[in-house]
Amino acid sequence: MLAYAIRRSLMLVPVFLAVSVIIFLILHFIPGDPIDNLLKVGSSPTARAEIEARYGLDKPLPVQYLIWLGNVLTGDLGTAIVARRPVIDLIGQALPHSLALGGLALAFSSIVGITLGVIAALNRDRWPDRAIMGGVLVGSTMPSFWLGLMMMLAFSVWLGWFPVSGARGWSSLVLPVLTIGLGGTALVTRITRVSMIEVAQKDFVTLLHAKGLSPLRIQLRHVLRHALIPVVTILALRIGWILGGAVTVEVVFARPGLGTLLIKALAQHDYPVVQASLLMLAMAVMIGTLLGDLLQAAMDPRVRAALA
Amino acid sequence: MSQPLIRVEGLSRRFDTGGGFLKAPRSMWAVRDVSLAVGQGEVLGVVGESGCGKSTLARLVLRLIEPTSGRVLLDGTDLTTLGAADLRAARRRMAMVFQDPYSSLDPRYTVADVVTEPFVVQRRPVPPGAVAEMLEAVGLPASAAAGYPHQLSGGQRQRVGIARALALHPEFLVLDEPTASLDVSIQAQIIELLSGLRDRLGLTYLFISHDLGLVRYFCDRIVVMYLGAVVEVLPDTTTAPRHPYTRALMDSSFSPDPAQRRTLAPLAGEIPSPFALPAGCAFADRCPRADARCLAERPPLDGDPAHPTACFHPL
Amino acid sequence: MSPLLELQGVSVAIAHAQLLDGISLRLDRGQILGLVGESGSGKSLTAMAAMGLLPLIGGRVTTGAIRFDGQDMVQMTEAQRRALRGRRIGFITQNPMTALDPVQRIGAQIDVVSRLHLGLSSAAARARTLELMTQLRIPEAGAVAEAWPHQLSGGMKQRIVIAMALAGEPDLIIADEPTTALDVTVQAQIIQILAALVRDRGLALLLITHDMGVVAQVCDRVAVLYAGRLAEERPVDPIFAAPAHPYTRALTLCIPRDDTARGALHGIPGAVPTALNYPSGCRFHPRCPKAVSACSATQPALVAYGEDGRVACHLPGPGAP
Amino acid sequence: MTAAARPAPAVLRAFRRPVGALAGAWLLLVIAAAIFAPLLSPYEYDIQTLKEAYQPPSAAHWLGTDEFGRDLLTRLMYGARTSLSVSAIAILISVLCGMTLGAAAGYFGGRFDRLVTVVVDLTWSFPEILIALILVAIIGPGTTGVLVAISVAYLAQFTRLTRAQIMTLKGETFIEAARSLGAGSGHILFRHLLPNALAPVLVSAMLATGDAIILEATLGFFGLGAQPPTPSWGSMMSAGSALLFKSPGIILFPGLAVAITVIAINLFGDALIAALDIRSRMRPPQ
Repeated sequence: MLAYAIRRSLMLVPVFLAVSVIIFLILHFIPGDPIDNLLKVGSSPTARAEIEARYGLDKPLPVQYLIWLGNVLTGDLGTAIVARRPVIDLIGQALPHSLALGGLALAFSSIVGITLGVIAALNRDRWPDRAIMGGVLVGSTMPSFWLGLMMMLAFSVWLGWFPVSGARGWSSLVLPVLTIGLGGTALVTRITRVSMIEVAQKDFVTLLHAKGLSPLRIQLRHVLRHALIPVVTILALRIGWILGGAVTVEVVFARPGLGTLLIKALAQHDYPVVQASLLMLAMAVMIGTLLGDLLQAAMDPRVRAALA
Repeated sequence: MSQPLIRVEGLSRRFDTGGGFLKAPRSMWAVRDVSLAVGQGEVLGVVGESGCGKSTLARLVLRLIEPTSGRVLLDGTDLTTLGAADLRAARRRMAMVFQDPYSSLDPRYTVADVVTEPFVVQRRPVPPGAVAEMLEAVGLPASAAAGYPHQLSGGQRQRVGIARALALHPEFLVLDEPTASLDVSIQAQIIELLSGLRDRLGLTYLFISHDLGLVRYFCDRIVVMYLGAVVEVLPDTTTAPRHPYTRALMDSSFSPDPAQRRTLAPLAGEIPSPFALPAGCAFADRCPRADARCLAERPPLDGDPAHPTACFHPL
Repeated sequence: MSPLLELQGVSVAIAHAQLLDGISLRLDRGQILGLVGESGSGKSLTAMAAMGLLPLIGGRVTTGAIRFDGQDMVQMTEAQRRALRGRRIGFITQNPMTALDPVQRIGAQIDVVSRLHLGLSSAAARARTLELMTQLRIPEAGAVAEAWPHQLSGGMKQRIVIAMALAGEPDLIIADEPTTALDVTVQAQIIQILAALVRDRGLALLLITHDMGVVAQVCDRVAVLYAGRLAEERPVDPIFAAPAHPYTRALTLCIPRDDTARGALHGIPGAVPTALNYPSGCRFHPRCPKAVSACSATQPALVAYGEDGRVACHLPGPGAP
Repeated sequence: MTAAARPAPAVLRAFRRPVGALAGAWLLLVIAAAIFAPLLSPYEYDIQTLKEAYQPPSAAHWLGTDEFGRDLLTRLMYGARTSLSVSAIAILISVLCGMTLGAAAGYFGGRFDRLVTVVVDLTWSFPEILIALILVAIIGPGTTGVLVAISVAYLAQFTRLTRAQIMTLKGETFIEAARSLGAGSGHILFRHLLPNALAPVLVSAMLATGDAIILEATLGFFGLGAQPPTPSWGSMMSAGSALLFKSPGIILFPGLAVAITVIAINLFGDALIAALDIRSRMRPPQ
């Protein structure tokens, strides 16, 4: 298991390099020159060249990449062109907010989703199943920004339970977490339900019944354990979804975070900030898939055997 | 034996697996140095348990998979070196019937589509009345032509599979466990059908099976395989086996006759992993007659040319 | 002495389809009853009914009684049935490859039975597990108990399933095609183990199989099912020597024996009907060589036949058609 | 060929289920409203009548008016044109490219397959909205940008699904049977693999159109979609978010239109899956 964990972690290195190249390149396709923002109207070409040199924009692309990569690996994410501050500071300010939001939303989707999925599967084709699956369908079809605004309208404006926006205190997290979490919950509920139902039809479950074990014990100790394997896989693979949800929801609720940072930087063509926020999001996705694979291996001896 | 229609010489196939990132590849010989000949009009049975390589052999003979080494001669032509066009032409002369009657027919094809596919593939016009004729030959009503496979029973589907194999009037058929997924009652129907077709059309069969009783009933000669290699070739269905494995295989099948009840002495152990073949005889660790030589040295397939056996201590 | 297991006129339905119709069987201690028939005849359903596991597949007993040791399982509460399962009735499924929980170690899967039903401590349960495994000639039982299912071969897994079935010290074992998924040489090993259990421990075995060879070699009695009904039920020797039902006779003629001449193998024409299109009268009549007009008109009753046997046929008895 | 003849009855069979019929009827209604918007509405979508701004629903304006006094229902109908057509065309492009890539990778295997798999898996683990945001940033806001962004964002999904279908089908014996008859790659791909892979891919394309409508709305909400005065459901909400507390209807109704339409697409897709009996083949590829 340890050997596998090490090997699996090493596999992130080429993936990281590939992602970094893509992120680096994408940014060079974005039209709009940030330098224009820095120059006063009518500045001389020399002033322009000076600024280009300061940000290393005059060198060939591969060299720019290597310099950038080297800096990134040593923790230097560059200086924000518009904000004129080290990018690492901006990221450092944004990251805790996004992590709190993403982590809570992930926890919410997993706990609520698995619970609802189990209840739905145990009551297959009866009213609790239909009610849950109906609710899940409705929940997953609303655009998250709209859902966020509507909840804001209902709970903050009309009922006054939570602050409308901002990031002060725990209560400001409730609506954003709910908004992101509902989409994730829908996904987790669906997968949990389908996979519980599928596993329950397997031969070994029949044999567990034949051993005289109680149905509830079979469902919770055996069937659920198997059903969670695909749930973990999907959750890990789609950790990005949750972060993606965070991007829009942060903007809607005017919360500081990677999403707000990214959207603002995109609008301002602030390369270093965009690069750094994308890199952070990409790393979160990679760590998510790594954790998912490791969890899966921990849960299933067959996976470990196939990888040994 | 009459002039061989099919001659297989030193056929081997290795499969490599694994070999990913920081991971050691493993390889196994699914078929090891198999030579055999099927005479014109003969039914040659190949029998063995799972992992013995009989299905791989069937596919190698029809070149559905490429051999690692060795040759397959159809009427003197080496199939293993033919180019795409020549191979397609050669495929008119040989065909295969598959084990699984469910997955061997495309669910979106009607029965008529299935049995005319050989013509489409070979870019030949479908002769008028051919569909009804083919269906009749395998005992299906002409009205079945418009139906889809899912509307048919397992036995009927297998008949459609046989009709497809016969469409271009091949001389040689590879039958890969054609009855293993069917009930015994249906198995007997299919065997009767195949038997009748062979008599009527003068076909040559390579019949793959795990059921020694069935092979002894249906085939002229029997090749016994164990872990990729031929261990014995029985010249007819009555000759007593000389290889201990063949004997064990015979003793493991139950006679449907309470009068012949006997105390079973089943073979101990199970088939070893093909990834870790022993140096000597592959059967040695399960064999009651094995000695030190069997463990160290691989016995060649020799002895009586009509009844070769790969054993140092034949019965 | 009352039989250990007795099915009396058991009918089973799933949704609206009546899949078993008036099945009656008897099994005494120390006996092996073979249950044969083509796929779709209702063999596995009978096993599920006798295990009280029909709800798992959405089925229910509509009429009849299933008496285990004199008590009707149909009338029991689910808790009472559950107390029997694993404790007094052991179950062996067809495919050992899928019968074990792939994410639980072998030993634990056997231990749970004796802990649950015999109230053993974990240590005592493990000791019993190892003892059972050794009796079933599983080499290095200690190591195998710590292994995962995917690390074992098919034959070894089937022995584990047998150990699981034995762990509650049952009186009856129901084995549903226990060898179908195994290699020929391993099939013989498993059948030998099962036969020895009955001989040595005085268990009763309900052996469901499509292999008439296995039936001939190890069973005491044979029940032949066709399309959800019992065709014939008799001791093994006479049923092979002189089958009373044409279906039984047809089944024995399907399998080549050492002395079967070329061309003497006879299939049964047609296929087993599904519950949606059961024929009238005797359900076998469209495929029966002896059928007369009465066969399509009225359902033959199950009547006593020969020594300790019963048959449901208008024209029972030997004789070629 | 029978292959082309079969999906049509499946759509009709989906209509025969009560839920399918209801969902299908809503979709037909929305499509009809989009096509016939000029005939159905007495108002123009772009004429500003400031004195009629912020009206609540009334007999004259069933859903009220927006901040420029434009009829909301009219704008919703015109918005449906943009939202539905952009989503559907984007998904169509995505399906065509994804099927080609996935089929080629799945069928030919080897190094090309490994490359496609790595790239696709990588993209697939990134949220569609991020991919779309970056692409719109590259191409620039507007309908074209959104169209390309959505196409690319869903490319990975269809490539994965098609590849998975082809890989499964490749193992079926009927493929080996065709090869044993002498069939070449063309016959096997176009006569066996693709026709069999088509149903699940098309149904999932339909479901993805629902997701695309949400994505289009989100991009529109960020002001990156259709530019004023052209309405789309997303851009209508972009303007509305600032006025949430003053006139909630401006954002409520477009959102409801999105949600109900996407629900209808999902329910109809579900009915189609049931009618085609392909539920087991629709599992997310893992």
